Amino acid sequence: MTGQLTAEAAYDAAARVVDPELPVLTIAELGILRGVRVDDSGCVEVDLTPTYSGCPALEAIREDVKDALRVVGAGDVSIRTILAPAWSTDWISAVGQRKLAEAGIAPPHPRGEGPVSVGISVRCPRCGSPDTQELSRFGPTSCTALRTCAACGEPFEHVKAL
Amino acid sequence: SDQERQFEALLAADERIEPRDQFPEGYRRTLIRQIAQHAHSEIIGMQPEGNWITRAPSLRRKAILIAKVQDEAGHGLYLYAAAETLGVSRAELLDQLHTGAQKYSSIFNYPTLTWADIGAIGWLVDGAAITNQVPLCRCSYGPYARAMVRICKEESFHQRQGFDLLLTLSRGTPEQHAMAQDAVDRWWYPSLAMFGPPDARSTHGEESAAWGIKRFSNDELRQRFVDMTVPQSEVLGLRIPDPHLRWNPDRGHYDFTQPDYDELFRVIKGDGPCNQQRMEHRVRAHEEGAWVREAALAYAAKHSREVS
Amino acid sequence: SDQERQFEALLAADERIEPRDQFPEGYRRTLIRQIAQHAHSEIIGMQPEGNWITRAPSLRRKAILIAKVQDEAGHGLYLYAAAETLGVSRAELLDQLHTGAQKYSSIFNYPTLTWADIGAIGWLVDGAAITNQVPLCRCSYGPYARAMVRICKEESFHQRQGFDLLLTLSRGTPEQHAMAQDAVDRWWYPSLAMFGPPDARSTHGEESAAWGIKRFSNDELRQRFVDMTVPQSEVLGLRIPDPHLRWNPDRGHYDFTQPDYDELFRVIKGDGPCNQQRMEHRVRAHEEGAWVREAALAYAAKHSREVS
Amino acid sequence: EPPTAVYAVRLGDDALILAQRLGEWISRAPQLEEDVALANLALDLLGQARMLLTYAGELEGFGRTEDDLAYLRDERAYTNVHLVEQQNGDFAETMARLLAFSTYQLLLYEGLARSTDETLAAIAAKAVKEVAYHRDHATQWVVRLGDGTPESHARMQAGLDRVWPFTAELFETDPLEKSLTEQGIAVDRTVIRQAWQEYVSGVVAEATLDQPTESKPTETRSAARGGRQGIHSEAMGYLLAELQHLVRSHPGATW
Amino acid sequence: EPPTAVYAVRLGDDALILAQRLGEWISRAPQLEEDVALANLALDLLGQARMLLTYAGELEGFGRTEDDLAYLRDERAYTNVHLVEQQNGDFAETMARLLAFSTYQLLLYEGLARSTDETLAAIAAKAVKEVAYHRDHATQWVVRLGDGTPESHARMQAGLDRVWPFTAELFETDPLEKSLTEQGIAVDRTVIRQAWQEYVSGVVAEATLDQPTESKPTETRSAARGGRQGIHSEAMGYLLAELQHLVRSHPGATW
Repeated sequence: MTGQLTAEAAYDAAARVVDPELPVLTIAELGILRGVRVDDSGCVEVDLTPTYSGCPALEAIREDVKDALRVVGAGDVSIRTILAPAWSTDWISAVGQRKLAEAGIAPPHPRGEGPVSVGISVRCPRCGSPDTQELSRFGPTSCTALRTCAACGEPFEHVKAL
Repeated sequence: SDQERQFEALLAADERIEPRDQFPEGYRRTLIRQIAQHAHSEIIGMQPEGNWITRAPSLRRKAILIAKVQDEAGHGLYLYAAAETLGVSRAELLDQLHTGAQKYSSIFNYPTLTWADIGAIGWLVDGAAITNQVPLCRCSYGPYARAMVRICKEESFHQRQGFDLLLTLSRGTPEQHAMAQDAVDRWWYPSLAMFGPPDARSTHGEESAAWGIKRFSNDELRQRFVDMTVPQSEVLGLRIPDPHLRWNPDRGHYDFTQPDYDELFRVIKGDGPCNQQRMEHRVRAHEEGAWVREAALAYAAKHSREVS
Repeated sequence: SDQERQFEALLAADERIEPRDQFPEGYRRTLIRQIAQHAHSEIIGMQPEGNWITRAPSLRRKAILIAKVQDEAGHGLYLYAAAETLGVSRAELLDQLHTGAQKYSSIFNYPTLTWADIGAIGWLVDGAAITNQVPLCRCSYGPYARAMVRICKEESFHQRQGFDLLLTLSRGTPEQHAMAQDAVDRWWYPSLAMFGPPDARSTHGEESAAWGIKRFSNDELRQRFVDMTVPQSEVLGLRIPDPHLRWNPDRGHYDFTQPDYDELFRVIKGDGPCNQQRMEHRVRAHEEGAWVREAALAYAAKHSREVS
Repeated sequence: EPPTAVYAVRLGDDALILAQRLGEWISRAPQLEEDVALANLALDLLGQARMLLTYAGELEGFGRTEDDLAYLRDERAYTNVHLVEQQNGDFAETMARLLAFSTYQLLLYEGLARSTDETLAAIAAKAVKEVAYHRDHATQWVVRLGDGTPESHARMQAGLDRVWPFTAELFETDPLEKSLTEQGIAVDRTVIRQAWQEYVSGVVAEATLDQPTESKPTETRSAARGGRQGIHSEAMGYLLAELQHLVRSHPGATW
Repeated sequence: EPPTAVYAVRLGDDALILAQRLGEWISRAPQLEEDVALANLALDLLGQARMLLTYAGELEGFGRTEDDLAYLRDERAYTNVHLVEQQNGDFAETMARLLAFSTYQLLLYEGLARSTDETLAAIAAKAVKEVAYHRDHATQWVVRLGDGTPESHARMQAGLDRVWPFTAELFETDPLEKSLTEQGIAVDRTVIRQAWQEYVSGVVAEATLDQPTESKPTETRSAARGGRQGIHSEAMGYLLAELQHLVRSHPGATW
């Protein structure tokens, strides 16, 4: 082992893990990586929070985080699942928002009251037109809705404000 | 004509064709057929996997399976929307599916007999699908290419989960290991057949290649799949049911036994184990849902009048 | 009148009234009501027990259960035929059942939640039924009395099988024993309620007694059932869920807690756990079978014409 | 495993699974007489299954009882044909299946009653009389429904059409059965097909129905292939879940 | 058992069993969007069930996992309400149930998010947002179907009428929950009934439907009584057979 693993290095390694359901984002950009601690013996403890209660990707993420940390020299890695404060789309970082748009996925609006953000148009991530309509309020993954653009015809996903 | 030259120029430059561009009718028809078949495969594919949702043996696996089937429905929606950019409605495409005029992937005409089949589908069927689809991410038609980018990423996750399911079984009790091996035994050749008939017997190939829709031949993709899958089977500790499978250092590829293409053609023509069941299930869901769709339209019509 | 005197004389001599005898309209109505209710109870009673046919835990028990439910259908047939000797058709009686105008035994409005319930029904419910029915073997109406002789013999066999089922559970694993005890806990009071309201609150009693249809009061029969059942529970090793149950040497009977008659009346009025389910099940079977019965009639009509 | 045990399990599984399906009908029949009749049929088949599975267990010599075989095998170890595991459908479909199966079973048992295996011969001889009633019952209903009302005619035809593709599997043989046949133990399935076809065709004609054109004698539809090797349709798993759940929930218990 | 564990199992069982029922819909929905939506609902409920059952297992201290609780209890140990175990019926009935249940669950979780039990509070806070979507989805469909075509109106009314008698059980409490409520751990079910009634009545009115007259606040129909004590309807056993069969067939295996 080459020297002691620092908390920064451990965080950076964990932060690079991507979300398997929205693979354009890392778990740090998605806002579900809540903390990384390293003790004197090189054991790492990581706090993760699920995006939604039934998120079946969390187990895969846990495995990936463990692998990523072992690669950088961590000893035992333990992952804690933190429920509070609950994740919301507000936790997606500015970089994350930009990467979503670049990947053709409309980022979420800031979260308002109630489950449905009324009145704010969702812009087409491809042509920028605000003339888009909801095709399905539930998308392939639980945090997205499916929309189409009336201007360019593009179907696209929109991360719902949660 | 100018339009044709422009189209050819875009293709030659490896640029994307977009919905508002001009393109030949044959290109449009070929794309519609391919995207529709892909969309149909996603929604019919929900059935064999949905068959195990209520019976999944852990809550985690149940959640993974539901999420996967949800993805498939979502992919179906996404792909029908991509097809709609070519001027054909989802309702029309569903009609074509229900009357048998358009096909879906024959692989879904095999039954899921045990829980291990869910793993085998993830590992082998999704693996084959990805091998087929990755080149499509560079397909000449923009909306389809972009849809494939999203879909391939999710399929990779599914494949990984299928692999993980099988690995757990393979390393589990002797009964579980046997269950996993049995599933691989049954799904291996149908998965190889997913790449279509051998190039010598294939139709559609040349046009699709010229139009930048299909970039590799069936046999090339099949070989790529075998080369990728065999090492994974060793990690899994499961045997590929092919006595002639072996590494050929001269070719730099695995030699393998071809699937039974007569069986493939039989299944395509309708005589697979589940063809009738899958279509009946699909048509029943559609027909039993008719009153719901009508009600939604009636409600929308009423209330759009109120607003206007 | 002469007819009335003749009828009274037959009753007084404890002789059987036969279909071709003359008898008062009230006698006829009372008998129809009682036989119909009995017949309806047999066929509704098929449901809670039928609920476990596909899930019976050994092939022997499955066969016993199927045979028992078959007996019940057979008893139903037998009893409807007895009622028909009073000038009312089975179709009319079924209509009365389906519209709720005639009742069936309230006991069948409780669900069979576990396999042990099949045993409890055999032991307690059939036991109570036999206690009720044995005196009816001497009932004044000949066809009914003869039907009861046959039915009581088969019911005794069912009771013995129920007892045997419970005994096996009681002596089985701790989980099985608990399952048996739980079933007895749930079926004990509803079984006591099968004898109807206490004499003080009972209607119909006096007329039926005078006509030689009913020979013992509800409370007498209930006591007889308790006295018979308590020693059996000791053999079974199962506890009767009544803290006040004990032998009263002065009375020569067991003292026991009365069932909740308010609950009984609620269930009779329709608010039992399964009232709605039982009726829906029954009516659905009848309606879904309508085309079959019509076809049988149409065929018979066609071919009787051919013959004549 | 001894071939005769494998053979007995095949016959036993056919009877067991059809008994299970018929049992689902009870309290749901079109008329009370039919509740009695369907229960009777289920009971006969269950009785045959018990004798056959018990005998198979004895031949195996591993001490497996009829219940071990019925409740503690996984789906891939059941060797019944697809015909018997299909969902009941409506009454017409149930009767179409019963006609097909009981006609087959009667011919099979008639042959098996002359088996050199005395136990199989005795079981078959006893069952012949029961199954003759089954065939008679199915025949009457198929004729009545086919030649009844327009609705019943249409339903009967539809039921027959649905059931038909699953009948060819009844007559498929394999090396194991061929060898048993040569020893005089088993019945040659391919031989009884002719008599089956004649009887069923006669009933179909009397019922004013059309003979389904599908499925030549030599060709089994893929949808109904592999039952003897434990390849079943997706309906089978749900049937087994119901059948086995209680026993599986209490390992080692006796009932 | 610790009362909080009992309470968590009740909430977890409700979510688990409804997730199971919703899972049956997948690939059978009236349109593709709805397949996605129903899967999403099932997934959310399943996620809640997993967290609640895991927590209950921890509180018990016998080392039972979420899967031990979900797969290895007998029917009498499940404490869900009758509402969630009923068969799906048609799409209208499924939406009527979802409206009733999600409206209840939203109020419950909103209250529970302020629980003095931090884990329950965190689980609830997370679930509130999901369930708000469920209620919204159900509301939209009930209104659309109620105010759609004559057929959809009739079906929606029938669905509502069928579901209604099962709703009162949602608001039944008992000494265990009363005590937990006093400690600030549980939510007083009797209190949220008023808000539930108001919301549901509003939706029913907007959907041009009649409010079912049955079931006064103080009275639960016998058909829907006892779920918390493990008394279920006959539909429950079949649901559990399907849910558990595979796990029960392989004792001790991990999946």
